[in-house]
Amino acid sequence: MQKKSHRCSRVVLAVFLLLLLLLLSVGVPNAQQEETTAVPEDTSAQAPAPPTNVKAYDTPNDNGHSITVTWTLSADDGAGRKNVVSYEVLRSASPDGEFELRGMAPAGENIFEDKGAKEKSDANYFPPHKDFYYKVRARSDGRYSESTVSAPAFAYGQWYHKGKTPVVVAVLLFSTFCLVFITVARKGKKLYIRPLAGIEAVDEAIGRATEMGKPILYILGLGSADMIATIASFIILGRVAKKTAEYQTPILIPCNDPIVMAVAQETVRAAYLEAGRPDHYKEENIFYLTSMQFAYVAGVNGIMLREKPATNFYLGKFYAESLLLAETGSLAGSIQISGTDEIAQIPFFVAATDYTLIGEELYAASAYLGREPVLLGTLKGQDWGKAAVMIALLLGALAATFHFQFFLNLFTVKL
Amino acid sequence: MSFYERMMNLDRRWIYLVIGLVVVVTAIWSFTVPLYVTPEVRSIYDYVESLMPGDVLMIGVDYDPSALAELHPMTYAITRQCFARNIKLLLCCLHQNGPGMVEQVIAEVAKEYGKVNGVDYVYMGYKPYPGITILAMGQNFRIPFPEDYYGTPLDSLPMMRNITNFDNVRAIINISAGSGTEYWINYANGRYNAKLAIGVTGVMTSDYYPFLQSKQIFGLIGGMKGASEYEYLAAKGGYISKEKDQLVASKSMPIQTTTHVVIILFIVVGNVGYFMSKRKKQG
Amino acid sequence: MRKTLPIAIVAGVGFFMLIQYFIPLEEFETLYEWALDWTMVIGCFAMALGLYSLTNVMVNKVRRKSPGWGYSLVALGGLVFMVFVGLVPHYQESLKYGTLFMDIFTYIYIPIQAAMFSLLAFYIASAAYRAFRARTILATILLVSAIIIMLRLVPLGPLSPINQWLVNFVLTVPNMAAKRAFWLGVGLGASATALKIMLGIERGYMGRD
Amino acid sequence: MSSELIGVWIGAFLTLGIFSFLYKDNPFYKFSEALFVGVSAGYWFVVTFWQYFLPKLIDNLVLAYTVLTSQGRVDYHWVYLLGGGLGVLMLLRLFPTVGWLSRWSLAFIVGTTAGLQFTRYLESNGIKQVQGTILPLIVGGSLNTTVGNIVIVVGTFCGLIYFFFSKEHKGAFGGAARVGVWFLMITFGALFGYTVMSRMSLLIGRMDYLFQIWLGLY
Repeated sequence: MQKKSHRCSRVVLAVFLLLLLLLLSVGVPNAQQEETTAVPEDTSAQAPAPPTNVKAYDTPNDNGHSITVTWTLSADDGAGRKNVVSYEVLRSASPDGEFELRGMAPAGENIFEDKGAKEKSDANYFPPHKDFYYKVRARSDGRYSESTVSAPAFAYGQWYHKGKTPVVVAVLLFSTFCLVFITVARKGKKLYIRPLAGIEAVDEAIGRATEMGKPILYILGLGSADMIATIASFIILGRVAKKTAEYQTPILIPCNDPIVMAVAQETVRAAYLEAGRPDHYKEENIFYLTSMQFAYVAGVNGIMLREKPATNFYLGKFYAESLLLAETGSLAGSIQISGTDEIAQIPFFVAATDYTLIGEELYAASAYLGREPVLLGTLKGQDWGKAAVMIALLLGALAATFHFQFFLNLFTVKL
Repeated sequence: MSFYERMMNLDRRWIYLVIGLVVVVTAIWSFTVPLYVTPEVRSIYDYVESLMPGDVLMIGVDYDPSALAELHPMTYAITRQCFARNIKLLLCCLHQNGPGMVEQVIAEVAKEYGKVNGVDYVYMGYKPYPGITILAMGQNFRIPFPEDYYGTPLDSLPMMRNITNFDNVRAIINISAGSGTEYWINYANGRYNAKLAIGVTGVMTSDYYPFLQSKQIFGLIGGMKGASEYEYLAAKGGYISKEKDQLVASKSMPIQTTTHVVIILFIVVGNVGYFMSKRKKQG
Repeated sequence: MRKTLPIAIVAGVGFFMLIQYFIPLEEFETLYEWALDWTMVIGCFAMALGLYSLTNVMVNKVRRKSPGWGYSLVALGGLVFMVFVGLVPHYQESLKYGTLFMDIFTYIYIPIQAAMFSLLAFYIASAAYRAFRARTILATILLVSAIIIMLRLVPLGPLSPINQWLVNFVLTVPNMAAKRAFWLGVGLGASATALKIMLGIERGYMGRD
Repeated sequence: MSSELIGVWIGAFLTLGIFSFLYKDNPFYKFSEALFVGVSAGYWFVVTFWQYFLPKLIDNLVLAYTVLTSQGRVDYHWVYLLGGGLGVLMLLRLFPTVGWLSRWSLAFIVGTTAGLQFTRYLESNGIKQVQGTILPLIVGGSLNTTVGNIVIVVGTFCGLIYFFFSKEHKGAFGGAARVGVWFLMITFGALFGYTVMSRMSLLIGRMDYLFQIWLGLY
């Protein structure tokens, strides 16, 4: 077995070198560009032709405090005398009243969004449902030429953001996948899930702590309760705490955020209750340390070296501190199980801990540990989501190769 | 325990000690490492070398003191190279907290080379909204910057006499710590076809390689390493010198190199130990 | 009240937050802003709770004279002193440059933080030494890729351009692909978790009694 | 001795305290650690008070009160009482009999997170990434880009297969999953190697602090 893996690694090295040579033969790109030097333009002192066809309309997909203005470029913008430098957009409440300057657009642009504040107290308040008239003037070295006044337009808010339709579709599609498989699972159909090494190690790790008579350290990461990774970690904590309650192994949870501390207390208390051992729950084991990244790490490192926990869990949101924690834990001789959705920290967890839940595996872990059919149903839903993404990728690649732009537009979210 | 097994289970404190010693020793007994200069840095240096005295180069300096360590060395090396070769400089700053800092650099280097404001260089100062500003500069520098940083109208500066827009500068080098770079690429190069190169922070570097491949930029200086490559070239060209303490980025590069070598050696040693101890067991 | 109301609140607030994303109307925007402000207000009160928890642990250690209680005293001292010099001066004055509060931050907090952060330089070396062994194909790939990237800082003579090209290739191609797959997976996993929370399928974190 | 010099000496002392941890846990480190935890918790509490508690709650309520007394009308700022109420519920955790009331506030926060992040993740981690991966497989005139694009699409595809939970990694499916893991490993290795430089910079910075600023050696 060992010999085989030995040979395998050599094969990989060889393939690597071959690939290297192959890619080299493709050639290193060489950046070179023709220089273009043009004669400075001759801008005459005459005023440019005015912009025409000025239109104003309510800005779509907004809260109702803005109007969009469009126009046809002046004949001297980029052509003719080429002397337009910018456009200025003016607004008035009546067609022959006083116009005030609302903003500028550079030459070549033919659209401007006149946006104001929504608070009445704000100096730049933009009243909705009120008619406004617009005109646009082209500017060239202090000379102006004005367009005619536009038809009136008023601003109003919308009930639906049309640019976000792809997200609606994604929400509906994904929710349907999950709900369908939850129903299927509830009906008692057995769903297969493949084994995950990190999950299988959880039981073993808790058992080891019990044997050694040492506590378990559970780190919920640096995130607050406003991050899904932290919430996923709460759910896993519930499962882990239930087991520690059964084994009567103490669980230490130093927290980086007071709200996280409160939720962790609720979670662990519930788990102990479920395991039938509410009397073993110790609230003082779940405490707040500090919210500052490295101070928190310093404190946790101290706990690791002095309490010598048998097992450390690092599940949730982690940043640069990942390696500081994992190295100290391995120095203390603990078994370590880690997981995060921060890709930049995964390499350090992979290098310094025994098991790592990579990205989506962190979110799947609660279902794995719970083994309840409903949860396995959502896992199946996630897989269908991935399948949908993969189909979209393939179709998209083909569409892009053959220049079907419309397919790309399906995935464009306009915010 | 065999030698190899002991090597594999080396107390990690030895590693800490070696790393610490390597950093200190390299810092004290400083030497220069023959650096491989990447083509994307060399192309910028070579381009500046190819300019004739009197040509105008534009530098957009878009960073604030927080990115100083990585980007300042680039700005210094390029301005020194230009002034030494009598190339004229046109500068602007599109980063909110940067304008004062840029002024210091340009004033300091100009003094070194006896260059005169308005004749050999012009610093136009700061304007917000990089996108709009760059678009407007493509029309005429005087639209966003009617006056220079010191309040003198651009029209009354001798250097600006024949300079209207990007067409009159040979190339633009944007040294940036923010998203302004995208605007330079999309507008200055994309719309006005200006010849553009960029210098960015280490973390931004990999995001901008694709623009190099698509030839939208002709050069790229990435982070501390790119800066030290440029300094290396500039020092070789005689524009900056170690004696005057002008190689700032390069100073920490030998430490980076030695520590990287040491870590790679550690990995190699660990693997040798691993394979040897396994062979022993099997044999 | 104890069990169902919290789950109902999660579902209700969650659903509102979900739909307001698609509704640009001013009223929804305002409700959204209030909700965010309230979570911050709750966080402020929770902060007091956190401080109570921390001092409780420390005071207990000192009172019981458990091992290392002297250090708990140091931590308590730092905490009390900081809160005192931070809150006693006039409105927000203490956050300005040059106050005793900021001096302590600059001369005590910042150096320790920087030192803590720089420990990573040592740890990254030791982690590389222990973890990068060519035990399996996967470990070998990891190791080779890391070495290629690290070699960019090492003069290799004629091999340097090849290495540089490889570095660019790894960063722009396989790195991009893996990150995309990773992020897509995380996106689906996180959404599924959010959905489970909103539907009340997962509710163990909300207490049970 | 100026106050700045004292500051540098204290800083250097504490820096060495943290570094001594590399040898082993010792009183010097324990002191620095305890001070660090205490000072940082105090700092954060003060910042929370001035920058969140005051502007987000007290200022709004004061405004509501002023409008009420000066203009005699009830304005919308009073809704902040509700937020404040949810906050006060948190404090009830200190009393075991009514502590469960704090679950309402916790539920509010968790619900907000779930609803907000659901759409956010589907948009930025789902749709945006699909959009970014839609690349032409053949790019005329550039073999480099063609090869690169094909590898990216294949790599993303295989990476997604690796994350399948409900299908056994066997046969061709297993093979693709394996390729996916290879891509992940290349990336993890690259990220590791790439980070070394910035971590070394941090150490160089600290060494400069000790030898240059504190001891003035060079």
